[in-house]
Amino acid sequence: MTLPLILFYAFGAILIGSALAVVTARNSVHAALWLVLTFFTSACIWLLLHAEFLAIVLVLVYVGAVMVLFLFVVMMLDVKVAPLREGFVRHLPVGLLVAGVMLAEMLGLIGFGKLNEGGALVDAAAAQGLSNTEWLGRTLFSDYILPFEIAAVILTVAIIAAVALTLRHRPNVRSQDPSAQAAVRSQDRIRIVEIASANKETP
Amino acid sequence: MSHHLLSWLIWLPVLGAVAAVVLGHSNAQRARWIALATAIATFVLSIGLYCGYSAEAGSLQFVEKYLWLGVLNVHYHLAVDGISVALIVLTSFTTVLVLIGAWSAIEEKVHQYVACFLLLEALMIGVFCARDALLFYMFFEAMLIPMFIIIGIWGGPRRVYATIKFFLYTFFGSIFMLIGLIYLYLKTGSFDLDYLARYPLSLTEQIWLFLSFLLAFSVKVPMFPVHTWLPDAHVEAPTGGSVILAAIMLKIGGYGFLRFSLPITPDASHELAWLVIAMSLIAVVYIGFVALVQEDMKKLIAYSSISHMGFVTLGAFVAFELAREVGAGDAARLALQGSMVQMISHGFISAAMFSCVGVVYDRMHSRMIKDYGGVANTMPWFAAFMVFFAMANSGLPGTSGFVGEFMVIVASFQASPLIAATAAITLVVGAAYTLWLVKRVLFGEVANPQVAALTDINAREAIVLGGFAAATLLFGVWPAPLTELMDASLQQVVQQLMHVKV
Amino acid sequence: MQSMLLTIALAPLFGAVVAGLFGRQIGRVGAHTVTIAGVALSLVLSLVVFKRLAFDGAPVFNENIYTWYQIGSYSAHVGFLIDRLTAVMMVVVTFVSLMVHVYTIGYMKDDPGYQRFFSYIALFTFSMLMLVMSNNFLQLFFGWEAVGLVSYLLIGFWFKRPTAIFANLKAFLVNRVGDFGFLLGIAAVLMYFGSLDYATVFANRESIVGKEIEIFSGYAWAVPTVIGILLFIGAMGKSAQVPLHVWLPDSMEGPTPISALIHAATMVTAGIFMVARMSPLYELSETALAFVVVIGATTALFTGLIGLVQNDIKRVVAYSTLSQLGYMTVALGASAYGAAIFHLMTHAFFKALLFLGAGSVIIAMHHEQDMRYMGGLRKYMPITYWTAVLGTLALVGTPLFSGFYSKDAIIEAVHHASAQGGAAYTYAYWCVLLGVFVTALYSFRLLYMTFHGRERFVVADHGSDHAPLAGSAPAPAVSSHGNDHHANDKADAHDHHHGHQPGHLEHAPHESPWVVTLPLILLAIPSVCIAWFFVEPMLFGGFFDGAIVVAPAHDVLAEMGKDFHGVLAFALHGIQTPPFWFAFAGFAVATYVYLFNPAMADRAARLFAPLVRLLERKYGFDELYQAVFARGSLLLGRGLWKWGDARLIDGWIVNGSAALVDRSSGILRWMQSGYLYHYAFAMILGLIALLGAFLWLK
Amino acid sequence: MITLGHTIALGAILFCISVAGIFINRKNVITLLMAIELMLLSVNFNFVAFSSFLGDPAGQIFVFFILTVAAAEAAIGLAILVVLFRNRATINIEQLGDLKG
Repeated sequence: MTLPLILFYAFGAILIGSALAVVTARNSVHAALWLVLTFFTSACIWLLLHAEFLAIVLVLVYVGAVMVLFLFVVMMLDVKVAPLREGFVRHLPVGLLVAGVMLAEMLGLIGFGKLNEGGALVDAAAAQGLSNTEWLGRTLFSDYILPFEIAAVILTVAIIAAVALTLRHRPNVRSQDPSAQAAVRSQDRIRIVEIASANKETP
Repeated sequence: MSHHLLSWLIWLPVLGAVAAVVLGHSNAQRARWIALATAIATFVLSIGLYCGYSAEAGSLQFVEKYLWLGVLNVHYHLAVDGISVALIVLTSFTTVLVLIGAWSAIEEKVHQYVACFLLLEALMIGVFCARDALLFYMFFEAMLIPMFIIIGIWGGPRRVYATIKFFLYTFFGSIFMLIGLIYLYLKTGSFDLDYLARYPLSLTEQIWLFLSFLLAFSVKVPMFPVHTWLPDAHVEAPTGGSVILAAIMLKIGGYGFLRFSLPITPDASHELAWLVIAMSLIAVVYIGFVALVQEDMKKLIAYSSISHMGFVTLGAFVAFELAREVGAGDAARLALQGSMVQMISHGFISAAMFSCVGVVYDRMHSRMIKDYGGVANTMPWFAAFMVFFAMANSGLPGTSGFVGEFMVIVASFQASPLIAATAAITLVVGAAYTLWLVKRVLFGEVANPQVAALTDINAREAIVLGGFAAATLLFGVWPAPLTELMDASLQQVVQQLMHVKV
Repeated sequence: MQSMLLTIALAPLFGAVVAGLFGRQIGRVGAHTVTIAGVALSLVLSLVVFKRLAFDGAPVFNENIYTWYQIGSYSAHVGFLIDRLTAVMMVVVTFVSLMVHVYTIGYMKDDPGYQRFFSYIALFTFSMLMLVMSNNFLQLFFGWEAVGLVSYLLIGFWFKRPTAIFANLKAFLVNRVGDFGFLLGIAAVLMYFGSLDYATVFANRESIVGKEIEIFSGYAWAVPTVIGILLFIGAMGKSAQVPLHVWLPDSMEGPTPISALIHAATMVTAGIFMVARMSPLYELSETALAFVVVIGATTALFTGLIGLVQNDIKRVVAYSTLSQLGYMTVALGASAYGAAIFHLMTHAFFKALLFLGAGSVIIAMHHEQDMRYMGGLRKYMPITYWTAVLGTLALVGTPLFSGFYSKDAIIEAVHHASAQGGAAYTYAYWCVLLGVFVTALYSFRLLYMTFHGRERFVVADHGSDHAPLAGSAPAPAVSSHGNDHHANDKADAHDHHHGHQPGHLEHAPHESPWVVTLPLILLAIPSVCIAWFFVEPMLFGGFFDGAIVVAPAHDVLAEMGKDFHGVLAFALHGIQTPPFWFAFAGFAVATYVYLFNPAMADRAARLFAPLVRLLERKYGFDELYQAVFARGSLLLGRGLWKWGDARLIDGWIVNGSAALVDRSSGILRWMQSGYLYHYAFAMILGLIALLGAFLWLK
Repeated sequence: MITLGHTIALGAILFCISVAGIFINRKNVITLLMAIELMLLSVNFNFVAFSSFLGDPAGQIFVFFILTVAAAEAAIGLAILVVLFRNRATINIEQLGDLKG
């Protein structure tokens, strides 16, 4: 029982517990917060697996950005939770059954008795005298340069798409139109209207 | 120009169609004139083709060949022989008359209507010129689109059912042909019809290919068990659509047999000739009886078309029995001539019959026979035309309707008297349904006030019916120009079908 | 010669086209002038041709005008073969046609379709000339069908009358049944001779002797027999032989000039002409000849019997025509082709005469055709009466009249043939012999009922003087034939007769105008005396040598020729033979029953009631055909349509496959619930299954 | 010592939890999205584990891409969710059946 294994079991327990809390939380905000914990714990486990770069990225991207986004949306939307919780109990047995069967099968495939067997960690980066980040970076910018660029495009598209989706023009909201302001001419500013004198009209 | 005459024949109507759509968008009358001018110009070109074609050789002429899709070895390969020339002239002639006939019958979206007909004309001419199997197939399939639109937009109340049935039926058949062509390409590496005609194939291969062609073309002709789209399509189609459908599109089935089944799979055709002959005879007799009891004029004529097209396929396949079993090469030629003449003649006659129905339909807005009666009282000239075409339809000598039937019956007698006798039943049944129609529609006392209010045909309708009548009479009294035009080419077809490829 | 022949054929066509297309412009006078001029020109030129061939010994003309088609070794042409047989036919056709044209001026003078009518009959003349002048089978078939077409148009000339348009459809279809056989016959000829030209075919006729053809496998037929019978089926249709005779009586719906021209004198004899023309082929097959003779004999006797019970004046003549056509056919069957053509010629004259006479009576009676409302017309219309008497005498075969020579020759020929041939010829002999009696009986019955006896019509002007004579003739309220009372529904021209009672006339009958009587007189002359000049050459003198071929073994006419000693002697000999006495018996019975003792007719009718009913129903042929063929085809058609097309193909296969797709996609669509969790569930189930598969594989 | 079995078993457990979460939270789109994120995490777990134990950078590279795409997916999914809520005032999946024929 080495320290990493102890840590692994500890983090694993937290991971499973927080994951369970995510799917069973009554409140979406709580669920999101439990999810933050899940991700954070995962990052820790990945550190144990010598995947330092990804662990940091997970914390930065997920915990820092995505989960904040989640929380933001959850809080922005005034969701009534009660109707969404309907059927929770009703679907619980099926969910558990399916999940149980699947878990049994997966573990069966892995092999129940072989969990402790197998080789040790291979620290390929260290073997080459590189840090994990450098090791990944070399591969990423050589063999995977095209996918990397495509991923960048995807992100850009996602940003534009998200903006385009949520952008809306409200007809009643006044807003500035700088180009109209710049193009204005004097005769547009003032209009002289002759108003017939009331006195003349009266006989 | 003469180097590219065939391309002109195909692309001129396309240009006309574009012009009609663009320029005639806001002005229906202008669209009509553009279309008519294009059609007449095409007709003049086709006459030029007829004059420029030297019939004695019977070879392929006016050849144009350019590589089109290099990957698949597909060529834009056009050429004509006597058979094609005859059908091209028929096509351009009929299109002119159809456009004249539709002058005032169609009021909505006229520019699109006439453009459809010009496109259809272009595609049909393309089918008759194409010497590359894939090019043929493209034209063959593309033809469905304008017709689909014509029936679907300007058709009768059940047009949706009719168009879908028409489309799916035809498409169902031709997809098998595509499979056959793909197989041939994989095997031979070419789509060239002449090359394919020479390429040796085993009997099993030929039989499968033959069946795939048979499916495509028998639907188009249509032959007996796959004919039911035709009555529906005809009934729902506008008059012009019916005319083109009956006059030319059906011919493409028969033409396909002559271009694909006979030369490419001669041994399978011979092997399975009995099947096609049986189907043809069933078409002739069975459909004849069915036509007898129709209550809708267009349906009756549609069934009569099927029955008459039975002679085309009968003639084409009885030729195998004659050439290979009986050893009567000249009789086979006679049978093929009969089937070709029947195609051309049926083009005129069925077109005229549908035009006749169109004439009264424009006035009465009914196609039901029971709504008519005594039309001859109020429309004597129309009655004269209709009786004439009815006689032609029942195969009266002196009209072109007789020539083809005569040749086929006489030739098939040599193969088997029973075949000839069965086919000859049409003499009685064909006359029965046609003349009974005439009796119920034209003769008798004026049946109702609507009939009493009918006015006789105007000059425009007289031109249409007169044009068809002149052609019917000309080839009835003197078929020699037609037979001479095609004779040498058919002689080559006979040689092809005698050629054992196995 | 060729241009003359072309003129003969095309002059009537020109008249027809002009009168048909420009009828309105040229008017009535123009229409009849142009057509009569055309036919008259044809007649004159035909006479010239006849004279050249018959008297000047000109050679047979056989040339093609143009090529119809040329396919390999097969070719078809339009051409003329002019020999004496053709020349006789041309003269008969153009002469009778001219008479009918002239007569029509009077008969149709009030009809609105005047120009149309002239156009049709001129077109008919053209078609008939093309038929007889043809030098090949194809053109023969062209003329054959073209005369059928004109016959169709003319029977239905009054196209408003339901009976007329029924009759013309029936006529065309029955003829088509005949043409069915004819066309196959032509096909067989082409198959065995490789040519359609008469000359080639006849020259090689020996080549088919002994050949056999298997129509159904296992049953071989002699080729000459097959060809003969197939061609004869065509003749049976055109010449109205039992059982394809049913159209001819109905064709009387057409205007009377047509009945005379087409349905008595010319078109119906096309079949006879054709068989005579094909004599080289028929001579090759005894079986075919026996078939011909049996059909002819049956027609001759049994259709004559029907004539006995008819009351419509035209129908009596029509049945008489059927019967006489039967005689001609018998002559053909007995290989006495000359006699058949001879009888065809004399019959054309006297039967046209009788028809036109009947038409004259009908004009006088204001389109009343029922003989029961006639009687005593003799004194009103003497010319019609006397010409009718001459026609009748010729028809029944009174010695010295032309009909005697032709008919006696036929009977004699059959008698000779029966001596050599089998039972068929004996049967034919008795049929024709009895037929003579029947002919005389109905002919004189017609004559007496129409022209003699008491007047059974009422003239409106002095109706009280002529009270209807109850009892003298049954006056049924409803006709059993459905054709007796068309006076009421004739064409527009006769509208003023509406409401007119049968047998009630507005004016006293009077003699017809000269355009009607002149043709009667002109036809009466050859009816009486044509035979004096032609009996010897046509029957025994080898007039038709080259045109008609008779096998020596069958040559009954030559046999008879040995006993021929001149026209008078033939007549004197005729008095001693049974036919004359049979005819005389018929005359005597008719005279007694219908002239002196009319009540006797009723008694006889009651006595033989079942027989009379059988005859009145025409042996039930019409009903049979109506029920079996007409209704049968409709039922068959409807069955095939509703069951085959609508239900089996469209219902099950076409729409059925569509419905199958529709239904199966309906089921699949149920799986496409649109709920995300259903899909997710399905995916997860799939995942579980996949894992399970891995486990199992492991 | 941490073995490969340990880590992929943990991934499997995580996956099953997320599957169960999808089942029991079938009405709440937000929770569903979270469950999907969990599921992605479990996949990432496996990738990282195999990469680390086999010494192959490809697994970790893939995780990198998955994270990218998942971020994009989360952004767009949430954007859609926002639009959806704005238009329909609900995120209850049972009421979002318009595409059902």
